[in-house]
Amino acid sequence: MSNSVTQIQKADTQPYVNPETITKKDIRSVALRWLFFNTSAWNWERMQHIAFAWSLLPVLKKLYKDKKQLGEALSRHMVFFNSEPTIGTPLIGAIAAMEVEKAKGEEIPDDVFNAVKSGLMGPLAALGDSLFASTVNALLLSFGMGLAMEQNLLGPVGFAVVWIMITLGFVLWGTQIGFQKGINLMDTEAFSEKTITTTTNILSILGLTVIGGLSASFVNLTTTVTWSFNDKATELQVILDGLMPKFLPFLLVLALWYLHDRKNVSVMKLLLYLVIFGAVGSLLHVF
Amino acid sequence: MSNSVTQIQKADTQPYVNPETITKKDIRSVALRWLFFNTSAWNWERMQHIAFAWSLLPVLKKLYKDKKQLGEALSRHMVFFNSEPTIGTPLIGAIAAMEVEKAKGEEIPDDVFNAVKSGLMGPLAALGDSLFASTVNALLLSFGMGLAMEQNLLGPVGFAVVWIMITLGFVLWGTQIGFQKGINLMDTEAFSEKTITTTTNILSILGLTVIGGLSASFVNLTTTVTWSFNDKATELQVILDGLMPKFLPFLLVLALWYLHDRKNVSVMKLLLYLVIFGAVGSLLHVF
Amino acid sequence: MSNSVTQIQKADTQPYVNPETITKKDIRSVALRWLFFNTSAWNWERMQHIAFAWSLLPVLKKLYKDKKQLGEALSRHMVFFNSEPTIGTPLIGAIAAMEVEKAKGEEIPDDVFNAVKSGLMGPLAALGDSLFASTVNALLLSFGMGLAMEQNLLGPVGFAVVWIMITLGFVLWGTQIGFQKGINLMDTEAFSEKTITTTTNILSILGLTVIGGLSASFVNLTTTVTWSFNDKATELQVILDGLMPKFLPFLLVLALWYLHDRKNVSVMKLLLYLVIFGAVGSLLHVF
Amino acid sequence: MLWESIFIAFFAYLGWIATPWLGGQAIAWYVFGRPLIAGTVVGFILGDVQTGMVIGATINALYIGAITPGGAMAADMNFAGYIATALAMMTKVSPEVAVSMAVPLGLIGTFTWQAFATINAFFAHLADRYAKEAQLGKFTFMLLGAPQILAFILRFVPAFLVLYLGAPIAEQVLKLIPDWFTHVLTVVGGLLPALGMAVLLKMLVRETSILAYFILGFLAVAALKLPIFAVALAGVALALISFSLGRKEGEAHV
Amino acid sequence: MLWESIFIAFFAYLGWIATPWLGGQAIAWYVFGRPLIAGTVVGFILGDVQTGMVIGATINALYIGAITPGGAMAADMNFAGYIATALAMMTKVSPEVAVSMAVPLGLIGTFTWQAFATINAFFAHLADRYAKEAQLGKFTFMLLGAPQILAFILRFVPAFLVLYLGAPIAEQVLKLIPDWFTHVLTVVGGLLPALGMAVLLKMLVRETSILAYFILGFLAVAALKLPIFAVALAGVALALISFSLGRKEGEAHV
Amino acid sequence: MLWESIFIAFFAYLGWIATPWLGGQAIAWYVFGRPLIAGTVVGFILGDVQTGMVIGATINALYIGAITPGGAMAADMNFAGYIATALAMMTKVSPEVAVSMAVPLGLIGTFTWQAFATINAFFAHLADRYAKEAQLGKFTFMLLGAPQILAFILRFVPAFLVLYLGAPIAEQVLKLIPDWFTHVLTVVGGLLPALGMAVLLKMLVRETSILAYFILGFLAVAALKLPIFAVALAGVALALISFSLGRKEGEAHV
Ligand SMILES: OC[C@H]1O[C@H](O)[C@@H](O)[C@@H](O)[C@@H]1O
Ligand SMILES: OC[C@H]1O[C@H](O)[C@@H](O)[C@@H](O)[C@@H]1O
Ligand SMILES: OC[C@H]1O[C@H](O)[C@@H](O)[C@@H](O)[C@@H]1O
Repeated sequence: MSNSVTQIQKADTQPYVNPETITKKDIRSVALRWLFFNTSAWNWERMQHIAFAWSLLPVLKKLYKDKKQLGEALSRHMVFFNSEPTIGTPLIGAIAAMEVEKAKGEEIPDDVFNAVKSGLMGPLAALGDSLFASTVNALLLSFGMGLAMEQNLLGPVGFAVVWIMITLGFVLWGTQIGFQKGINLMDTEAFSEKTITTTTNILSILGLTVIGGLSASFVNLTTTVTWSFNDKATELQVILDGLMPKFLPFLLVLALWYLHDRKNVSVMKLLLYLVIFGAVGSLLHVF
Repeated sequence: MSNSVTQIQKADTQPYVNPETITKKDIRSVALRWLFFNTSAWNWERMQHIAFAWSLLPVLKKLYKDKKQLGEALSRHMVFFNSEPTIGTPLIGAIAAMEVEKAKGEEIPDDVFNAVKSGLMGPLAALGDSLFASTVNALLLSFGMGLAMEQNLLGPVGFAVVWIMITLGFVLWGTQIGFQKGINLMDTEAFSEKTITTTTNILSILGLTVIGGLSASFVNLTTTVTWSFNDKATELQVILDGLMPKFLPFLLVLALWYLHDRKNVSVMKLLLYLVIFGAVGSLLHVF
Repeated sequence: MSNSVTQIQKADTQPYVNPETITKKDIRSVALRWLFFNTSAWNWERMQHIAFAWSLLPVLKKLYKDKKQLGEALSRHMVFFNSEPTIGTPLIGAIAAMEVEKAKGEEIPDDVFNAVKSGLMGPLAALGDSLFASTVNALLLSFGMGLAMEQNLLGPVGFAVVWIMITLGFVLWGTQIGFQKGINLMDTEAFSEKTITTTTNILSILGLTVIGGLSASFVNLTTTVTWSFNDKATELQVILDGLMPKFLPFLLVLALWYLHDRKNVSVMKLLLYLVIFGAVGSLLHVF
Repeated sequence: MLWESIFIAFFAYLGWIATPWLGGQAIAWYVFGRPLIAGTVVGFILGDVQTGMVIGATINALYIGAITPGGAMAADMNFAGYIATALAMMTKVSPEVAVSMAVPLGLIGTFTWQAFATINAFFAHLADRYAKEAQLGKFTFMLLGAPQILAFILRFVPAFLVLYLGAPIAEQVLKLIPDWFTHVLTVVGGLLPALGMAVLLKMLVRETSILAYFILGFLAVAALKLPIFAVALAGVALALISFSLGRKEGEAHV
Repeated sequence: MLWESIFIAFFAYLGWIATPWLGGQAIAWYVFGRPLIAGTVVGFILGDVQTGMVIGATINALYIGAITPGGAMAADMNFAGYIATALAMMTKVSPEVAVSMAVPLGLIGTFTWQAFATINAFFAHLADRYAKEAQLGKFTFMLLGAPQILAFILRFVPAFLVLYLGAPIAEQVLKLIPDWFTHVLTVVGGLLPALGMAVLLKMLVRETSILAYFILGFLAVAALKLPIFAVALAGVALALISFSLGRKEGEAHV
Repeated sequence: MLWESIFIAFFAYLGWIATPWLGGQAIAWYVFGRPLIAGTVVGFILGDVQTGMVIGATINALYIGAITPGGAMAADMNFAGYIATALAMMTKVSPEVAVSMAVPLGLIGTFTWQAFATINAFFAHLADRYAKEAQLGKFTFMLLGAPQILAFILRFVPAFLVLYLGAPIAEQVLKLIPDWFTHVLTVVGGLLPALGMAVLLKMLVRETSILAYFILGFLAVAALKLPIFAVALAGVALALISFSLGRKEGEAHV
C-alpha cells in the first residue's frame, strides 16, 4: 500500500499518526483487556505474554497503521511476562507510554522495554501476591465468612462487591497512573519504599490480628480424654477450657506455622501429617 | 497626707512599706479574688482586665499606700487581659511578684508588665482550654454521666467534688508558685516544653479512649430497614450488630469528626445537617 | 606415700592424672551434688561454702590423687560463697574448668578463683532471685493456683512438674556450659547485657500483667457501707462495682506497692497495718 | 410551678459563666453550669432527682468538653441544661426528646452572653477612671455591682419567663404533637451527642494515627461492655505504655 | 440432577482462574472461585442458599489467603468449593465432612491447570507468527478462542462428570460409611483450616515478635467472643499505634 | 490424728529450704515448700485433696514470688502452708480464716531458719579442718550429717508438736471464738494477699510507667473475666509488642 511507503519515510522524522491522540479511553481499553484476559492464554513458557501484547493493541493500532510496524511492536511484547494481575497494571500503563515515546521518534531499543518489564514485574508481583491477593483478600473474606456462618447473605455478597470495586478501581487507576509516569513509575510517592514498608507493616498487623480471630473461629479440635481418680471423673477438655477456650486449636496453628515457616516443611507434607494426626487421634478416641 | 510625701521621697531609694511583708495569705487573697470574679465584668473590649486589676489589690494596697501610686498601679493593669481562669493563675502570681520588685525600687516599666502578660496569657489559655477545661473536665464528667445514667447520685456529686478540689487546688498552688518564680515562671520544670508535651500526649490518649467509650454509650442510631428474600425477612440492624454492636454510631462520630476536622465544616452547619439527616431518615422510616 | 612425691615432682610440668579425663558425667555429678545440697549446711558466716567445695569433689578427686593437694583444693573453696541455687550453676562449672586448667599446670593463684567467684556470684544471684525464683516461679504458680481454685489437681501437679523440669534442665545445662566456657563465661551471648535486659523487660511485662490478674482474683475487699436518702438505700459497694469490679482490691494493692516501693515501708510494718486496717474496718462495720 | 420556676431560674443564674457567687467561671460554669449538675438540681427542685439526673446526663453528652475559647460560646449549656430538663420533666418526655429541646435553648442562651460582654464594655470605661483615681469602692462596684445586676437580669428573667410561661404552653404543644414528630425528636436526640464527641475529637486528634485509641475505647464499651471508669483506667495504661515506648533511649525514667 | 449438575459445572468453569468472562483471574478466580461464593452459588442452584453458604464458608477457611505465585497452584479451591459443596449438599453431610471431601478434590483439580498451562505453550508458538504478521484476528483467536475451548473442556467436563456420575455413587458410599469414619472425617475437617492459617501466618510473620498480634486476635475471639469485624477494627487500632510509636522523631506526621 | 500429724510434720521437714532429699532448695523449697503443694499434700493425708488444695492456693497468694535473697527469710511459707492448712482442715474453717492463721505461723517459722543458719557456723569450722586434711568422710558429714539432724529436729519437732497438741486446742479455741472475730479473720485474710502482690510489684516495676501492664492484667480478670492463662498469653503478646517497638532501627530482628 502507498500508505506504508509514506509511513516509512516519515518514521525517521515523525510518526504518521500523532501519538498525542492516545486518549484516556484508549488506556482504559488496555486496562480492561488486561483485567479480563491476563490469564486466558497462560502457559509455562512465557506465562502472560500473549495477553500482554494483545492488551496493548488499542494503543499500538493507533500508533502503527502500517502492518509491518504493528507486527514488530506486537512481537516486541511476545516475550516472557508475568506479574500480579491487579497490582501489576501500572507497569502496562508505563509500557504503553514508552510505546508512545518510541512512536514519537525517541530511540528506545527493545532491550529497554525488556529491562523495564523485568525490573518491575517481579517486585510488583511479590507485592501484589502477598499484600493484595493474599492479605487483603483474606481480610475481606474473613468478614464475609463470619457473616456467612450466621447464615447472612450479606457475607458473600458484601465480599464480592467490595473486592470487585477495589480490583476494578485499582486496575483502572493503576494503568492510567502508569501511563502518566511512564518510565519514572517507581519514583512516585505511591511506590516509594517508605509507603510500601508502612503499608506492609500496617497490613501485617491487621492481617495477623484477623488471622488470630479466624483461627479461633474456624479451627476445631477438642479432646475426649477422661480419667478417674477417687471415683471423680476428670475431663481433660474441661481443664484445657479452664486454661483458655480453644486451647488446642491455638497450639495447632502455631505448631503448623512453626513447622512450615521455621522448619520448611511443605504444605503437602503438613496436609498429610494433619490427616494422619486427625485420623489416628480420632481412632484412638483421643479426639 | 504627710504619708504620701514620705512615700514619694522614698520611692527613689526604697518603698515606704517593706515589700517583704507580702505574705502567703495576701497571695491567697489574690488567688481567691481572681477565682471568683475573673468573668464578672468580662467584656469584648479588654475581657478580664477589671478582674485582673482588682484581684491584685491585696498586694497593691500594701505596696502603695499613696493613692496616686495605687491609681497608677491599678491603671497599669487596666489593659487587655485574657487567659484560662484556672491554668492562667501562675501568671497573676508572677505579675504580683513583679509589682513587689518594682515597689522595692527595681526599674520595671509598664512595657515589661505588658510583655510578660501577652507572652504568657495566650499559651496558658490554650493549654488550659484544651487540656484542662476540655479534656480533664470531659474525663471527670464522663464518669459522672456514666454513674448518673445508672441513677447513682455519686455521679453528679463525685464530679462536682473532684472538679472543685482540682480547680481550687490548682488556683491556690498556681498563684503561689507564680509569685515565687516571678518573671522566670516559664523556666520551671512544671512549665517546660517536655512536661507539657508529655502531659498533652498522655491526656490525649486517655481522652481519646474515654471519648470512644462515651460515644459508644451516648450516641444512639439504629436502622429499621428490613427486606424479604424467599419469604425470609432480614433486618439490616441485625446484620450490623453482627459486624459490631453500635456500628452506626461509630461511623457517625467518625464522619462528623472528619467533616469538622478535615473539611472544616462548622459546628453550626453540622448541627443543621444532623437534624435534617435524623428527620429525613426518620420520616423515610430508615431510622 | 610415694604417690605424693611423684605428684609433686610432676606438678611443675604436668599433672599426675590427665585432666582431659574429666567427663561430662563428672560435671553432671557436680551439678547434682550442688542442686541437692547447696543449702544443706547453710550458715550466716560463709553461707554455701561447704556445699560448694563438696560439690566439686568429683572433679577434684580426679585431679588430685594426692591428699595434700586435694586438701589444698578443698580449702581453696572453703571461703564465702553465695548465689542463687539454679541460675548460679554456670559459675560452679566455670570454677571446675579453672581447677582443670590449674591442674594442667597453668598458674592460677587462689586470688583469681576468689575474684571470679565474687565477681559473678552477686549478679547471678540478683538475676536468679528476681527473675527466676521470683517472677518465673510466680508465673507458673499463678496458673497452678488458678486451676487449684477450681479444684483441679492439674494445678499443683502441673506447677510441680514444669518447675522441676525447668530447674533440673537449667542446672544440668548451666553447669556444663560453665565448664565449657570457663573463665570467659560472661562473654557468652546468653549472659550478654543485651540478652539479660531483653529478658528482664519481657519477663517484667509478662509478670506485671499476670500479677494484675492475680491481684484481681486473690485479693478480697468489699465494703458494707450503706446509706439512705429519701427512703432509698444506697450500698457503696454497688456504686464501686459500677465504677469497676474489684475496685477496692485494686486501690489496696497499688497503695501497698506505693508505700513499700516509694516510701520504703517494710513488709513487717505493712503486715501490721493491714491487720489493724482489716480488724478496725471490720469492727466498725465498714467491711 | 411559681416557686419551682423561681428556684430553677435562680440556679440558672448562679451557675452562669459570669456569676461569681458559686466560685466563678471555673466552678460555677464548669460545675453548676453543666447539664449533669443542672439536671440533678432541677430534679431536686421538682422532687424527682433520679429523672432529672438522667435527663441532665443525656443532655450533657451534647456539650461534653465544650469550652469558650476567648469568650466564643457556641452553645449555652447552662440554659440548655436547666430549662430543657425542667421543661422535659414538667411535660414528662423522654431524655432523647429533652436533648432535642436542649439544642435550640442552648443556641438562644448564647445571646445573653453576647449582650453581657457588650454592655460591660461601657462599665469598663467608667472603671478606667475609678482605677486611675484609686476610688476603690466605685472601682469594685464596676466588677461586683453593675455587671452583676446586669447578669441577674439577663439570666434569671428569661429563664424564669420561659419556665413559668413556657411550661404550660410546651405541655399544650406536646399534647398536639403527633407520634411521628416525637420519633423524629428521639432520633435526632440520639444523633446529637455525636457532634459533641466530634468536637472533642478534633481537639485531641493531633495526628490521625492516634484515632486508634478512640477505636479501642469504643470497642471496650460497645463490644466488651466495660464500665466507663474501667475504660479510663485502660486508657491510662495505654497512655503510659505509649509514653514508655515513645521515650527515647537515654532519657530519664519516670 | 442433570440440570443442576450442568449449572454448577458451568459456574465452576466461569469461576476458574483462566476464564475471562466474569472478570478474569482477578475477579473470576478471586471472587467466583472462592469456596465462600462457590458454596453460595451452589446453594442457590440446589435451592438451599443458607446451607450452601455455610458449607462454602467452612471450606473456604482451608484456602483463606491462598495465592498462586508464578502459577504455582497448591490447591484448586474452585474445584474444592463447587464440587465438594454440591456433593455435600446432595448427600446431606455436615460442613466438617464437606471439608474432608474438599481436600482431595482441591488436589485433583490442580491437574487441569497444569494441563492448560502446558498445552497453551503450543498455541503460544502459533501466536508468535500471527503477531509478527499482525494478523490480528488469528492472533486474538490464540487468546480468546483456542485456549478458551480448552479451558471449557478441562473444567466443565470433569466437573459435570464428577457431579452427575459421582453424586449417586457418593451417596451410596456415604451410606455404607461407618460412624467411626464419619467421625474421622469430622475431626480432620476441623483440623484442616489450621493449615490455611499457618500458610497465611508464614507470609505475614516477618519477625517472630509480631506473632503477638496473632495471639491478641485469637484471644479476642476465643476468650472475649468479639465478632471478627470488631477484631479487625481492633487490629486497625493496633496497627496505627504501632505505626505511630514506630515512627522516628522528626518524621512527618500522618 | 497421731499418724496424720507425723506425716504432715515429716513433709514439712522434707519441703524445708535446707532439706536436700527432695531436690534441695531449688526444688524442695520452691515446690514442696509452696503452700499450694503443701495444701495439696495435707489434703491427701487428711483425705480431702480438694479442700487442701483450695486452702493451699489461697494461702499461697500471700507468698507468691517470695524469695530469700542472701538468706533473708521474711516469712516461712512452708510452715504457713503445712501447719495452717492442716489446722484449718482439722477445725473446718474457711480458706480466708486459714490465711489469717498462716500469717503468725509464717512469722514464727522463720526462727527455725535463724537457728539453723547460726548453729551451722559451728559445724563450718569443723569442716575447715576436715577439708584441709582431705578427710572426705568427716567433711561430708558436716554437710549431709550433722546439719541434717539439726534440720530434722528444728523442723519436724515443732511442726509435729503444733499439730498434735495444737489442733485440739485450736478446735476448742475456735469454738469459743465469736462470730465477729471470725469476720475479722476473714476480712484480714482477704486483704493479706495484696501484700504478696505489692512485694512482687516492687521487684518488677523499674519505672512507674510499666505499671500499665499491671492495670491491664487487673482489668482482664476483674472486668473481662479472662482465665489467668489467657491473661498470661496476652502478657506475652504485650511483651513482644513492647520488645518489637522498643528495638531501635537497624538492630537485628528476632
Ligand atoms: O480562651 C481563654 C479564656 O477566654 C475567656 O476568658 C473565656 O472564654 C474562658 O473560658 C477562656 O478559658
Ligand atoms: O506471581 C505473580 C502471578 O503469577 C501468575 O501470573 C499467576 O499465578 C498470578 O496469580 C500471580 O499473581
Ligand atoms: O540471694 C542469693 C541466695 O542467697 C541464699 O543462698 C538463699 O537465700 C537463696 O535463696 C538465694 O537465692
